[in-house]
This record gives sequence, structure tokens and C-alpha cells, in this order.
Amino acid sequence: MDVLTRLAHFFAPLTHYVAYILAYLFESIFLVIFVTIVLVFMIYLFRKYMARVQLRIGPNRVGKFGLLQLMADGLKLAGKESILPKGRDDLPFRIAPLIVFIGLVMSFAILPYGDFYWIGSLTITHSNVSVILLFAAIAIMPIGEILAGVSSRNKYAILGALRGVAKDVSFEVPMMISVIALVMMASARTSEPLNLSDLVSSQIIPFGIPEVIGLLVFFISMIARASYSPFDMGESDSELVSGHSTEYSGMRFGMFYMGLFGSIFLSSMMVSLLYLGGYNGPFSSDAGFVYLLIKTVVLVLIAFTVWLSVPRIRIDRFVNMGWKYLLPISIINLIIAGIITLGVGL
Amino acid sequence: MIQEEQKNEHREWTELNMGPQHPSTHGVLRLKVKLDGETVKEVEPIIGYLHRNAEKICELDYYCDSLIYFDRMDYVAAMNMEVGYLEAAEKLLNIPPPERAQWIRVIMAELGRIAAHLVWAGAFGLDLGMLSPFFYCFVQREKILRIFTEICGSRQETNYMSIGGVYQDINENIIYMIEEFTKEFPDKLEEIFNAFVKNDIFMSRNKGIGILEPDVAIQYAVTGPMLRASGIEYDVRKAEPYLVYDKLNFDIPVSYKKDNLARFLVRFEEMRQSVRIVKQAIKKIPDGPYFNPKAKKSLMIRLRGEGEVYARTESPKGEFGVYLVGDGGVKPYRVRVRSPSLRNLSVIRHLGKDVLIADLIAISGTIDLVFGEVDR
Amino acid sequence: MVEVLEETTGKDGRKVLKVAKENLLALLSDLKDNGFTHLSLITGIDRKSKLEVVYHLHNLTKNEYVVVKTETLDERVPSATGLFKSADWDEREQYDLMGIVFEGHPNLKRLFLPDSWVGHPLRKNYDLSKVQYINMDENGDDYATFDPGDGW
Amino acid sequence: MIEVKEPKKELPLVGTLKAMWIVGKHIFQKPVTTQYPEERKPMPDRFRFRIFLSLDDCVGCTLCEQVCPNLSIHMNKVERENPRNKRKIYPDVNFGTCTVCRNCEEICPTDAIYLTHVFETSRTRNSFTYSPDELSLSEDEVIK
Repeated sequence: MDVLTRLAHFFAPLTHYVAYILAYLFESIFLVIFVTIVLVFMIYLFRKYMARVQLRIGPNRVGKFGLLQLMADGLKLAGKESILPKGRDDLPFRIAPLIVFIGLVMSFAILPYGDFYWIGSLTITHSNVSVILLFAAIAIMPIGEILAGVSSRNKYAILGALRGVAKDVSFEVPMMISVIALVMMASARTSEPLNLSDLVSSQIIPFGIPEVIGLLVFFISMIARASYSPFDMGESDSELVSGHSTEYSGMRFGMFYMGLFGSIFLSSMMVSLLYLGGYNGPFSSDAGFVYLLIKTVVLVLIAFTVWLSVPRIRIDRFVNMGWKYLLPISIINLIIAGIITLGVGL
Repeated sequence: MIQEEQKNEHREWTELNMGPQHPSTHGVLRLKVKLDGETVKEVEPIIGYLHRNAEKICELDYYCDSLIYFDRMDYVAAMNMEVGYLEAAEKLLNIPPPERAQWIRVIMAELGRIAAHLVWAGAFGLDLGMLSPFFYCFVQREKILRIFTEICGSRQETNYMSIGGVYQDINENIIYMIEEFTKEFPDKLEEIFNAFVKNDIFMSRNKGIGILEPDVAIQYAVTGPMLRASGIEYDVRKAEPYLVYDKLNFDIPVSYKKDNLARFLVRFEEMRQSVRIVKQAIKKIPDGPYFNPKAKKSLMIRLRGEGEVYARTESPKGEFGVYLVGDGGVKPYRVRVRSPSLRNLSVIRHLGKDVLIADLIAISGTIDLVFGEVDR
Repeated sequence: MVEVLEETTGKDGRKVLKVAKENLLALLSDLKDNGFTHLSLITGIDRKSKLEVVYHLHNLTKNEYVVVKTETLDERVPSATGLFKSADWDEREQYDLMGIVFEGHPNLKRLFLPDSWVGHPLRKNYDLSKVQYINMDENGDDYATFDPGDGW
Repeated sequence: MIEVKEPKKELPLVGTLKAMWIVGKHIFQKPVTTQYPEERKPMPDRFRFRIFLSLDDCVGCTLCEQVCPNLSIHMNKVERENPRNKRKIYPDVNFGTCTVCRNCEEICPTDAIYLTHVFETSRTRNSFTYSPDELSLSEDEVIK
């Protein structure tokens, strides 16, 4: 029993089609609410964690422990004028932040979330090829960033967009190869290794243990995907002011900001799903979602620590690293995965 | 139109304006950069956005009043600026400070040097994208500023020294505070140092980048840590000792690697040496008056000076020189300040050729710019 | 050997060489060959009837210091940029604030103030009561006017 | 003269992890910031900000006006009986330009002008100038 079927049962007095349409509608609303809560939580967590690491207190004025600070900031951003630069390409400039945000929500829709006590399965999309779908969805966000960079007619923005392209090209190949290794490993246990739910469920031992190299490559690629330090060359604040989002203000900027934090959470969740067993846990399988959240938050904190302590890498060195180190390493990892799959049958 | 473009041989170069409002230009530096893709082909620094013409203001004021304008030149190391001005003014006015005042000044100058280098280290980390070490640097700096507040009542723009000595004597409590600071600071400094140099990416961003050859450095009149990182062992404190630096035991750090990392290491070693100086000075500080009675406080606007004096001191940024010309009146006839940052900045035209944008930022970070002093 | 008009020792114990402005470059290059490679400072002093230009030179290896002085009646002095690169900005600054024209300087523009600024502030006869306003043109360069314009 | 040595080279990634640990362990330390209006650190004894004036002691010598580097002090005519101040002029202070250099306190021959701990003196733009009467308020009155 998952959320969708429950909703459909709830609307069953109406006709079959209407019930399912309503069920999907409500599920999408739940999803957007979930993503919003995640974003608010992430930004609050980041600000508090950053403050404590830097010997400060962080937001503590609006609401208890500053919990309402994000509401205040959101209101402030929404109330601000969204300045449109003079030489912009109008339509791409306006839709670029939306593309980033939609890509984020879509990616969240594809992830499997596991069970949660009385609600049952929280997974939204049931597809045989959800791995491919997921990586297609997270590839949407860079399009928005590149559009933003090119359409705002700002030299910093164009440089940021160019850097973003160079970065994406150099890390996505190793990332995909390390995912292929996972699919190979999973294919020994399940008939549908491209289905994310099956891929996650087939981890009796988390894939991260035999696939340490893959985990490392994937984690690095995910940092680059979410583009925070050390791989934030695209919007490096001390070099390119703010990269592709230089010309944005108000709520449009807010969407890029949310996209950044959303993709940190998304990437941590993907690492925990693919490599750390996801919603598999030692005790009751009812608490799968809780296990997933715990693993994700730990990974998020590690990601924040990386962000706060490591300087930015230079773009040429990163491209070098992608092609000269990550790619060969991920191919070696693929071979190891093949040997394990054939020989050990893990 | 198209023909015109073809005539222009560098038509593919992008012109980019960095600053004056840019996150990593340390105030109001404006760099006109010509880019070929990501590579910087030409840099032209444009300065003057913080220009107040302090030299003219000093001409219009009494000798004792000019001090506060020197405070505001290198505003992160106000004590060193005061030492620099008073070296010149006291020679011109023939009012040497008593022994105790000289020792106090040495302690203050070295504490100021540590504070200035800490600000630089934190800001340099920010330039490279390290968010946290900035705060650890500033926490330590705040302890120094607390000592300054305890001594003279102001945090940054101290106005502590005056012609003929210092305004207020230091007492037991302050000596205790400074001793405590020198005890616990070296460990914290090592921690900050490790937070930087253990990082592989930090090392790769700095090693072999921005190499400044010694002959170029001399051509551009570069001084201070930048010159020493290029392998020239030169420090005004040793070459032309002022105050009581000749009675103190300390080393001048030199590096022969000439790159960004060398400048980074030299500055950190300087901080360690400054702690060493403070530790010695606080023990040796003699009793006696802290103010020369010749410069009576009620008569301080009546001081007259004649002649020409040039005094050099070693400020955190480099050789800080003050050239005072007096015509026998109560106000100086001409004040000329040799600001080290200005000369150090001019070398960016040489260093910023054929480097990446990211490296240009790193190089301008190691120059250690404070715009109050560059523009004056 | 270059003819030196007067050799004295200043109040701070530094050697001062006075030289006619025609012989200035010859003396500077002579000193540069003798190890005074570090041109620390160029100062212009407005003596009302004449302008005095002071060069502070420095020998880093021998740790010696020398001050070279020259005078000019027509605001013109030969430029030392061919000998010392640090003279570039120093001379621009002195041109900007003191109005000394350094002949042969490749890029003699104002260093601190905008190009359209009227007058040289460090001159003794500079009128401080006249207010000039700085505005920005379309290219982001500054210009100065006596008219406050819109921004004020 | 000592030559600075480059630090020992760490294994790739290991050094970065060490640096991350140095940063991450600060989370166990106490924050150093104070929440200003509620918490106040004790003021150092020598901390000075607001200028006060003792009208009875002021002799109207104008020394403070002369020594002020920013021309913040001007002498004002105040109708007040004071046998020591024949010209009946007293200083007023423009706090908009005052840099708290304490030169006026140093030079005052009768210690009439002095600085105190009071520092919460925010005002609107047009009322930065303190008249002699305002300057002569006592410290407790100002805090009120």
C-alpha cells in the first residue's frame, strides 16, 4: 500500500479516472510541500552548522532558535524587486530559475523513499527504468544555469556558464560509469536492476563497502553536481561575483539559492540510496524512511564540512582531474564490480 | 563596423571590469582585465576610489593632529602607522621618546603586525573559497584588539601614541593580558596554519603560482613580506633599526621559492617571530617615564619643526616611509607618505599576465592590500 | 662623473645630493649602476617660486641610502621610468597631486583623481573652497565637475 | 635570517581530511559572539566615547577648537554667569565627524572637557551637533 493507492481509495466514490487524477494531484502537492520543507530545513541547518563551526550562534532572533528566520528571509526575497537587466534575452532569463526549480522537484519525484510505519511506501514513481529517469532529471538543472548565464548578457555570467559546462562534461562520464557498476552488481540479485527501488533493496551489504572507489567517485561527482565548494567554479563568489546568477535578484535569485541547497540534499540522498543501503536498516523495515533521512543528514553534514573548509579548485585542474583521474578510476571500479558480480555473486 | 573590428588585432579579448564592488578586491580595487577565454592577458589596476589626500590634510593640521590620519591609512595596523609617523615627527621636532615609551611602542607595533597578518590570512582564505579559517583568524585578532581597548580605549583606530611618548602607561593588568595572549596564541596559530596548508587544494592553488623574480621585485620597489618571499633578505627592522629593535633577538623569514605559497609562509613565520619579540619585550620593559616632558601636553599644538626628515619603518605591508618637511611653523610644510601597498600593487601588472582568473585573485590576495593606505 | 651641485647630510643622517635637472637622469643611472636599484619614493615639494623633486634611492645589498634633489622652474622634469619601473606610478601620483610634468613618461595620466579634475591639490595655491563632484559615465569611468549633477 | 620551509607533503586526500577535521571540531567549542543588547561584556576602564563638558570649569580658551583634527568643535556664545569665562564662549561638538581621538581632553588646561564610557548615542542625521548645554548633562542623565 503506498500513498497513491491510499489516496485513490479515498477518492474511490468518484469514478476511477477522476480518483486517480485527484490522487496524482494531491501527491504532487505533497511532494512540493516535502521539497519546501527539505529546503527550509537545509538552509536552516546550513546556517546553524556554519555558524557553530565558525564560532558564531547563527539565526536566533526570529522565532524560537531562529526557526522562523527562513520565513522572514523568504518574505523579504519575495517582497524585493526582481531587477531585469537591460540587455537580457527576455524569455530564457525569466524561465531559467524555473527550470532549475522544476528539475529539482522532478528529481525528488523519482527517488524511492521506503516505508514509513502506517503510511506505507512513500515512493511516488514506479518505473522499470527509474535510474535512467533520475539521471535525466538531474541533468535538467544545469540547463537552467547555462540559460541563466547566457541570457543575462553579463560577462561574469557567461564565464560562469562556460565554466559550468566544462565542469558538467568532465564529471558526468565518471559518475555514470560508477552507476553502471552499481547496476551490474544489482543485476546479480534482481531482475530489474534499472529500477531504483529494486536496486536499493538488493543491497544486503551496502554497495559502498565493495565499491569504495565508486563511492568516492560518485561523492565527488555529486559535490560537483550540487556545485558547492570546492567545485563551485561556476558561481565562485570571489572570482565571478556570483557566476550565472549574478544578474538575478528577488525571488528569481531565491530559486537558484533553493536549487543549490535542494541539490545538496538530493545528492546526499542519492549517495545514501545507491551506496549506503538507503532505506535498508538493521531493525524494522517500517522505519525505512527514517533510516534514509538519518543517512542523508549525516552525509549533508559531511558535505557542509567540505564546503566550509576546502578552498575552490581551479577549473583547469578540475577538468584534468575529471578526465585523467576520475575516469580511469571509475573504469577500474567497473572492472572490479564485474569481477565481484561474476565471481562472488554478492 | 566589421572592418573596424578586424583591424583590431586583439578583437577576441574580452574586457572585464573587476571592482570596485567585487567580492575579492579588498575594498575598492578596480582591475581592468583583458581576457582570452579564462586566461588573463592584461591587467590594469585603477585606484583612487578611497583617495582622501591625507598628505594635504596633514599639511593643514598641527603636528600632533596628523596622527589620526595615519591611523586611518593602514586601518588594520594603526599602531604601526603611528610608529612610522612619530619616527619622522620626533626627529623633526627633536623630542625623542623615553626608553619605556620605546619598548611599549615595540610591543604595540608587533601586536599590530600580528593583527594585520591575521586579517590578511583570513581574507586570503576567503579569496580562495575557504569560509571558516577567516573566523578563526578574526577571533584571535579580536583578542589583540581587546588588549588595545584595555590600553587606550579604542579598538582599531587607536591614536595611542603621541609625540614624545605614549598617551597612557601600561599597567600590571595589561602586561598580564599580553602575557596570557602570547602563551596561548602560538597553538592557535598552528591550528590556523594547519587548516590552510594541510589542504591539497590550497597547496595546488598556491604552489608555483605568481612567481615574482627578485630583480623584478626591486624594479617595482616591492618591499616587505613580498620582497622577502622573493629571496631578498631585507627588513628595515634589521637594516636600519629604529626604536629598540636592535636590542631584541628575532629572525627575518626568507623564502627562495618566490611564489604565492612562499608569501603565505613568510607572513605566518613573521607572526611567530612577532610573538617572540613581544615575549622578550614584555620582560625587558624598563621603568621610568612614558612621556617626554619636553612635549608638554598643553603645548602640543605649539611644537615647531624645521628641516627635512625621512623615517622608514617596517609596517606589516612593507617599508612605510614618512618624509616630513618643516618650515619652522606649527604645521608641516610637506608630508609625503611612502605607502608599501601601492608599490606592491603596481607589480600586479607584471604578475597578472598569462594567468587564469582564479590565479589573478589568488595573486592579488597575497599582495595584502589595504586601500586606506594605497589611496591615502 | 656627473656634476653634483651640493652634497650635504640631512637632519636624519642621510646623504643628500643636489643636482641640476639636466644631469638628473645621468646621476640616477650612475647610482643605479652602483647598486642603488631600489627607487623608494619620488616626492614633489611646492616651494612656491619653484618645484623641488626628491628621489629616495636605496642600495639593498650594501644597505645604503641616498637622497637626490633637483629643482625646476617650469614644472618639467625628465622621467625616470626608463631606469626604474617603480617610477611609473610615483611620477603619475606626483603629476596628479603636484602637477609636475615628467617628460618622457609613457602614460602620464592622473593616478588617483579622475582625468577631468581641475587643479593639483598639493600645490600651495590650490583653492580648497571650490568643491568638485565626481560622477560616473556610461563606461564606468569617473569624471569630475563643478556641477553637482543628479546624484547630489 | 631563517628560510621558511614548505610544510611536509601529506598524502592526497588525507591532508584535506585533516584540515576538514580541524574545521569540523570547532563545532564542540563555545561560540565567541555575544548577543549585544542582552549580554554586555564589561567595558575596559579606559574605553572612551561621549564627550562631556563641565560648564563651570570651562574658561573659553579655544584650545580644544584648535586641536581638533576634524574641526568638530566650534565655540559658541552661551549667556551664562561664569567669572572664569569672561568671553562666555563654550564648545559644541559635532559627533558626526568626531573620531574620538581624545586630543581635546588631553589639551584642556582645566579638565573641563572629558570623555566617558557612554557610547550609545545614536541620533538622527540633523542632530549630531551637541550644544554646550547637552554636553554638560551628567552621565546618568544621558543614559536615561
